[in-house]
Amino acid sequence: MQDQAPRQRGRFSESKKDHPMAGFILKRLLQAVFVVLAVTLIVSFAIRLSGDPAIMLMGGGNVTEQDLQNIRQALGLERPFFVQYLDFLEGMITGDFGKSFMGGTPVSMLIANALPATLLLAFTSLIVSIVLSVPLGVYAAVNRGRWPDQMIRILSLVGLSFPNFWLAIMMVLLFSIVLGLLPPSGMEGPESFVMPALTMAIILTATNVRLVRTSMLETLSQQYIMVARSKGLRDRVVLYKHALRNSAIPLVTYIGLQFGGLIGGIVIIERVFNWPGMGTLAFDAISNRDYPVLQGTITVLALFIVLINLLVDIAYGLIDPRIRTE
Amino acid sequence: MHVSSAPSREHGWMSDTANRRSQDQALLSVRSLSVEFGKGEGAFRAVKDVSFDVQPGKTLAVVGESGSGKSVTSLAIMRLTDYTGGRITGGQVLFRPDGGEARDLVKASDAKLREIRGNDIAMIFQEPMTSLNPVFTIGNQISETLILHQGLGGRDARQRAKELLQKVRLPDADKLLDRYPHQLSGGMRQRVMIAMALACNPKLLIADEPTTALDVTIQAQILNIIRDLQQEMGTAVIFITHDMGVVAEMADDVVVMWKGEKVEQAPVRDIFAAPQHPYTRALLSAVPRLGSLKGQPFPKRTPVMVMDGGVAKPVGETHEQNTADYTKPILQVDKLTTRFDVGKTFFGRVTHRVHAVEEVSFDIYPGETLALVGESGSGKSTIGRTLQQLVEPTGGTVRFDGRDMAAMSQGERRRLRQEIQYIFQDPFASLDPRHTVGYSIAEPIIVHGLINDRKERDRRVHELLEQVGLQPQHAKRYPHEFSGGQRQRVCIARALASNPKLVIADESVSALDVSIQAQIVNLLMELQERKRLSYLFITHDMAVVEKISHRVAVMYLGQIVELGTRRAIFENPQHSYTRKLLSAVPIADPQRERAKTRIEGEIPSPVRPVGQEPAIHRMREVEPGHWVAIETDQLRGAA
Amino acid sequence: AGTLTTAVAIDPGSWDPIDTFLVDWSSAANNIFDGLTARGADMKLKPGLATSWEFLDNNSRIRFKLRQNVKFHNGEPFNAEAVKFTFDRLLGEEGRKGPQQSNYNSIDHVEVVDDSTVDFVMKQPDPVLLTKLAGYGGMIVPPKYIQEKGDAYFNMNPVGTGPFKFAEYTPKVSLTLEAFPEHWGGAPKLDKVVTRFISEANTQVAELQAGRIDVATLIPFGLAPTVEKSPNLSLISITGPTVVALRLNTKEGITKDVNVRKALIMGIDRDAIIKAVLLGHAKPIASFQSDLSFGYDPSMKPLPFDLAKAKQMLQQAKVPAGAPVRIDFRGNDATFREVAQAAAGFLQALGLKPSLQPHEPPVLLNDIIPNGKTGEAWHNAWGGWTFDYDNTAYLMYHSGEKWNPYDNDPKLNALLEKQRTMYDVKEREKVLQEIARYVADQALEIPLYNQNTLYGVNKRVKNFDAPSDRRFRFTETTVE
Amino acid sequence: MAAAQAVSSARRHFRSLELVLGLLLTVGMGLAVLFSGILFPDGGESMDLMARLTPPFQSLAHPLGTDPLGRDVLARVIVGGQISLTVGVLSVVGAVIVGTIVGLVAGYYRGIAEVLLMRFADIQLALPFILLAIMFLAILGTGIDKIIFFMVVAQWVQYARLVRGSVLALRDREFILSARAIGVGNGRIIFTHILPNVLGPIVILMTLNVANNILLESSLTFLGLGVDPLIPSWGGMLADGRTYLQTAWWVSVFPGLAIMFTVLGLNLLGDWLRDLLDPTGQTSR
Ligand SMILES: Nc1ncnc2c1ncn2[C@@H]1O[C@H](COP(=O)(O)OP(=O)(O)OP(=O)(O)O)[C@@H](O)[C@H]1O
Ligand SMILES: Nc1ncnc2c1ncn2[C@@H]1O[C@H](COP(=O)(O)OP(=O)(O)OP(=O)(O)O)[C@@H](O)[C@H]1O
Ligand SMILES: [Mg+2]
Ligand SMILES: [Mg+2]
Repeated sequence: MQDQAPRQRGRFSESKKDHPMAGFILKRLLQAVFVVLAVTLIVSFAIRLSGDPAIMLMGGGNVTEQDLQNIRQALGLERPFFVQYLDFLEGMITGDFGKSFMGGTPVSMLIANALPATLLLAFTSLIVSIVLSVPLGVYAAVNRGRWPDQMIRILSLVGLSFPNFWLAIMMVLLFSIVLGLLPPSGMEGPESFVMPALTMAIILTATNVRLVRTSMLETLSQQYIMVARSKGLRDRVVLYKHALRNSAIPLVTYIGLQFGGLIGGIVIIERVFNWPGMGTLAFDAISNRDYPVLQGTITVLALFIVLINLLVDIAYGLIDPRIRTE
Repeated sequence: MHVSSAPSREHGWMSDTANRRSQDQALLSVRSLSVEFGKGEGAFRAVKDVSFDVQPGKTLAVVGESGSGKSVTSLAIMRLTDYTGGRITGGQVLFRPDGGEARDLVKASDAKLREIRGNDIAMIFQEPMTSLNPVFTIGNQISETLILHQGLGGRDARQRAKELLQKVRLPDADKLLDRYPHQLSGGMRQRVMIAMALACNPKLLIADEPTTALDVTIQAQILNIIRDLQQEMGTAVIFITHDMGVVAEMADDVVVMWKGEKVEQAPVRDIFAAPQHPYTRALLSAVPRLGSLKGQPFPKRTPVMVMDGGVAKPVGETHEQNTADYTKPILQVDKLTTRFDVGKTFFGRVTHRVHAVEEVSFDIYPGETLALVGESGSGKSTIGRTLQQLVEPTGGTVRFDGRDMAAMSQGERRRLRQEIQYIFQDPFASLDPRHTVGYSIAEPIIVHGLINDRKERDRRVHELLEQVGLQPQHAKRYPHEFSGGQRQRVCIARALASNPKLVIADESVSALDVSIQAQIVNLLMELQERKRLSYLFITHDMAVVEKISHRVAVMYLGQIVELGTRRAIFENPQHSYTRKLLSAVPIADPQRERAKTRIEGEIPSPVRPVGQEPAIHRMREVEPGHWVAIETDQLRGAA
Repeated sequence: AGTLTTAVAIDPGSWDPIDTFLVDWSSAANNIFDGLTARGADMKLKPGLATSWEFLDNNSRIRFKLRQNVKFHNGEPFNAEAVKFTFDRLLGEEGRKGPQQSNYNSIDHVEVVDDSTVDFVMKQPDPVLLTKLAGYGGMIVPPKYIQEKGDAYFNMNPVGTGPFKFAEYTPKVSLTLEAFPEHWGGAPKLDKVVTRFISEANTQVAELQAGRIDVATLIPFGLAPTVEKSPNLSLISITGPTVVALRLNTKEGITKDVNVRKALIMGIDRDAIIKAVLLGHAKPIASFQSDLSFGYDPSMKPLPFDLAKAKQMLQQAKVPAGAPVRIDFRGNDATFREVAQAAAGFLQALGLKPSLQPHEPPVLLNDIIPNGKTGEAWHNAWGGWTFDYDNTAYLMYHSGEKWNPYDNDPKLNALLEKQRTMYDVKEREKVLQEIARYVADQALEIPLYNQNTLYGVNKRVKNFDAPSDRRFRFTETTVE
Repeated sequence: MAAAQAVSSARRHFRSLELVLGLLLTVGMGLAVLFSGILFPDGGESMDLMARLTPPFQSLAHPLGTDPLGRDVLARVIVGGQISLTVGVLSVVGAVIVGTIVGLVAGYYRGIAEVLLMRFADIQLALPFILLAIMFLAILGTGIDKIIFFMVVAQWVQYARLVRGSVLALRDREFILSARAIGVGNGRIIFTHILPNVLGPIVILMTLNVANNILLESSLTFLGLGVDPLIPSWGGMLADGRTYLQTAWWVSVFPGLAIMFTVLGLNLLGDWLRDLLDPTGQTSR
């Protein structure tokens, strides 16, 4: 055993030299595991501080202490916190998050239903936001200081001034009730994506436009942009090939960071649009003190946030060869 | 003042008719070009009424001090000023690519301009490090032009790009195509830039200070390449520079610019032989000429011509710099070694080290200037930084005033930072942009508790400003409100604020215009005499070294390869590397035969896997105080 | 023929009758299951799966005659075994995990007499058992199906004897039921009933306006005019089971003094609140029950609004000006948020310093109320689903109960305990009325109003017999 | 010449639409909120159930109409600014102070502080903010102080990350190195050289977050976790007014506009302030 260890390490560093990315990804994966564990621990602990599901389950009616005791026992809540937590971890490894306190549906099934809905919504809105913010941001940067720039900047601030639920309700009023074009809620056809995705996208776009603009301004002042122009390239090529790719790094970083916030915002958007996603699931789970569902959803969400950030790091490499090859 | 109307302007130049004829044949005629930035009250004319012609296949050098409008003129030719917020407010840029009808680029449509840019007129910029887009491969960036202008397919473009890389003498062209800019050294990048610019066989190449940021040896290589290619393809070149040595080597004709105006134009020999405009004279007087102090035992201050309201006035005096006191060294460096850990494994084990400085030994005496020369990456700055305690040494001892630095207490080490001062290369970068220069100068006084009274301190700051030739009221300004030369003076004032004994000047004059450079060098020498300062003068510019130093140490790859008095090094260089450095320096004299020695190759990397220590050179003393490393194969192979 | 779509706020998660306490469960599942008894939209008790019942052995045994030829949706026959199985399950291990068991603890066990007769043997008298058998945990489930498929499967795929059978369930989205033509009460007129889960009121109303749901159940009063104004919708407002009061802290603060409590009642113009904030969709109450409730005393009148008198009483009680009155309430109840602000406005007029503390419901229910951490007053909305004052009064006023963190009144305790053992309906009613009067006399709470049940209904829905307790039964309903 | 430059640049700034608009909005809003006690001595609390939902622009008594309890919308919007701005500003100031100190230490000294910060940031990033808020407030109870405290807890990491990033970039800049070469100690370097240089991005993030936090208070009310509804706040009014959007738009639109103007004003001022903090005028706007 003892004389094996160094050899193994040697082999490892050998392979590391061949794939510098591998070590990096491994390190990030370890960090990811740590983060997800910490998140689940915090959430599991905090939710237990905030109320007893037994009373929630009894609906606050005609209950005796004995009834509560029975329920706690049936749910395994009388055990010490760490035993419950370890139990949860053990299940998690096999993908079994337990059963909902509310009705005993397996949490994994609830998540399997909700996750695609949320991811679909999150990615649609991200993509819509990118499609909106990149040309606007570039346009503002190119016209820096002139009125299109000022308009775009002021409009983006207006976009930041309304809470998402309010924006959502206004959209419903306009598109569903006044115009009768779109379904007010639910996830059915593609048309039901329009409003939720647009609402989130507007809010994301408001910040992204400014980001694109600033990083474009930075890039546009670089020498290589002048070089590209001196080659006779079209403006479009200069802006969208040479400049944008360089500006993409802060944008991609920010989008990675945004993802966590996006999930937070999704709780409210899902509620207004009655979107059967993870936000709804988690919110209801908190209201009901449905520990398994909350732990399950938060774990999966955290996993996704961490994963997205990992992807962002890898995307760096794709965008910027300086990171890839060093 | 309108020099162009003065009759003396015609001296040595063409008659009126000849002038017109040349205009008809000229590839490019710039006529009364003016460029403005900003609007209304804030408007600023960067180029005023500038006219000149470029003949096919010839090289026109544009010289002038920093900010005189050289770059703006060159950008305006291609109408690239449109993208920097500039406006062409008057004049014409007549371009005649195939001897036919001239086309005025000032009025050309965007589409027409795009056709010309990169195809008929190409440009090389000053900064090779930032001229290539970091996220695209070299191949992609060269092919782009070919695909755009010559309609080549992807594969043909790549083939052609490869040939171009070979043309600029880049080895392994095939592999290079798939590399990214950051994987190339500065010299290689600049050669890629040249390849890119020449891709479509342009009629006119505009090179805006293409070698200023490079080492002398690399500069020599690049200049050779441009010259050869120009001959081969018959390209006309506008060569922008402020280095008169380069002008002497490259140009057929010279345009001198000053404050946005053209003040003189003449064939290169005439400019050097009989400069007409006072500014040209001032410029030439400031150019350090290698070998000018031949046979003299001490460095010497000489007067510098300074422009004062349109006339050149000599400033300063001729004075021998016999200040060194060789009884007891102030600084003794013995086998100093500094390494940096780079590459680490997943578990944090170091795999590679940069051997920046390896067993370097030298002394500095009071009142003496020791110059440390060598190419980029040879470890010069690292020595300076180690002495200033900005970097931890890996081994060796440093004694200051007889005390071992390693044995010093925390407090003594802090005091040492008062006695040793460091002036950085880039004066702009080394001043905090958010504080007034007065604050920056006062800071060492404050932190070392030298003067506690506020008024007293302000007085001292004013005094320091005056010492370096600035005015007391400048204390309230911010760094960006100064010119480069002024900023460097501020940095010097700050270094002097704490009454140091030793000043480490790291490339402190390299970024400056020659005339400013000459003034700063004089200032440093003056201060040395007055305060008995010792200097460790770090630079790669051999001509300046000759002017300022008492002794010289030549560094190569982390080690000193030759150490001796100024005379010994310049008049009797022993080491092949020293000789190579000296021969690469462009000589500001068009009469002189151009150096025939071709310098190829790059300095090997100081990065080594752990365990593979570099061999330490043994030194031998060729004459008293003149030490030379015994050359190994490794070194000879590279040189 | 046709499909009717309703919306409720919450997905109960399981369709097993013993797992739930939610009204929203009942809104959907009342169509799937039958109880032994049933309650119509008029809230009157009537036969369900039992055709008749009689009390035996000094009320300690209840004998039910069961309906013949009734089948579960899966074809399994309904019989005495099924009843016994249902209650064994409810009262046994499986029932212990859910909230329903405690409602039926008065039953000792169920005995099968013959295939169509069962006896409930009682542990103790339970005057409201028959009402309880009409819903929730008492609904009859198929024994074979559950034994074969297991409880977990049953949660997601419920089978009962009701007029509609389970078709599809997507958690958090919807439940679809199909007509069960063999229902003993006759085939339903609709083909399908879809229940969607929409927790945000604005969204329910928007869906209603868009014609995508037919019946909306979550209508905060602020949105009622929106529904009323829509040409294709009608607003149904009927007396409901929910009563709302501000319960008072009798242990600490200014409300310790009964006169102060009375002054607070008189100082709040409840009629004005009903008229302006609730737009008339409520009735004033004198005790904490609706007029549908057993034990309601029509002769009891609420204390009148009298600002001057209230001020005077406060002065007499030496309540300093600006004395704090904190009201804890459920933060997510949009209607009450306004009511509370209005009430606070009146308290302010009395010279007091009211403050409102919103809570997340679990916190309020789990911690603030049971642990006596409330301010001077707290929000209590109570939907007595049995329509029996006992269900409210015992939990509210008996000492040691979770909902009664402060008061301990031996007289009240005695009265509450006494009525629980009485089977004589008239006598019991009298005791309940006495309790109500006593509570009013002690001013243990500020009775605010009996809130109407509001439905927003699309006009294409016909024969919709709106139940005040939201337990829908769509047998007769049709859509155009 | 420097003075002339400064004057001309100041004039340029003043001429800019943004500054004028920013000043107008922020100062106007600030003054109104500051003097709301004098303007509306009743604090917007007087209720008149009979005059509920009076439409705007119809009477002088209620120029912006009344809410469902017959309270004056104008008074409540002005008074409501106190809470909204307090929440927005205090939470941001708290987070900035904590985050900046941690970020400076982590970025400058590296080591364990940095590792801890980065992991902490990772964890907080992976916790959906709203869900955390719900849990946090469920445990601590609601209230303005708790909401502010929570926002500080939830947001300091943003500043810490930002500051750390800037410090890492600045650390090896030559002017920091040259300050060190002069003998300037660490504390002085951090506070006189690094801090002023990271202020620009902090100001921008701050102004964005003030807006964000005003809106967050609104979202919490929407979720039933807001503060005492008796104390008017823009967020609370906006959330409570949502049921009246079809019948009485003014109840939520005016507080919405108040938020919008404040956000606009603050951000425009923030942009301008960042330029002001940067004497070089280099940073791209
Ligand atoms: N984009 C711009 N906006 C405003 N002023 C500018 C701009 N570009 C250049 N200038 C000004 O125009 C003048 C001429 O600048 P230019 O770059 O041509 O000088 P140069 O002769 O090339 O100097 P150097 O040797 O330092 O490169 C300078 O005063 C400079 O400040
Ligand atoms: N902090 C550091 N970490 C790693 N490597 C370093 C570090 N500082 C310097 N080096 C490396 O050490 C070597 C010597 O650098 P140094 O800056 O001393 O060279 P130099 O002679 O001053 O060059 P130049 O003329 O370009 O300033 C170079 O290869 C450089 O990349
Ligand atoms: Mg230039
Ligand atoms: Mg250096």
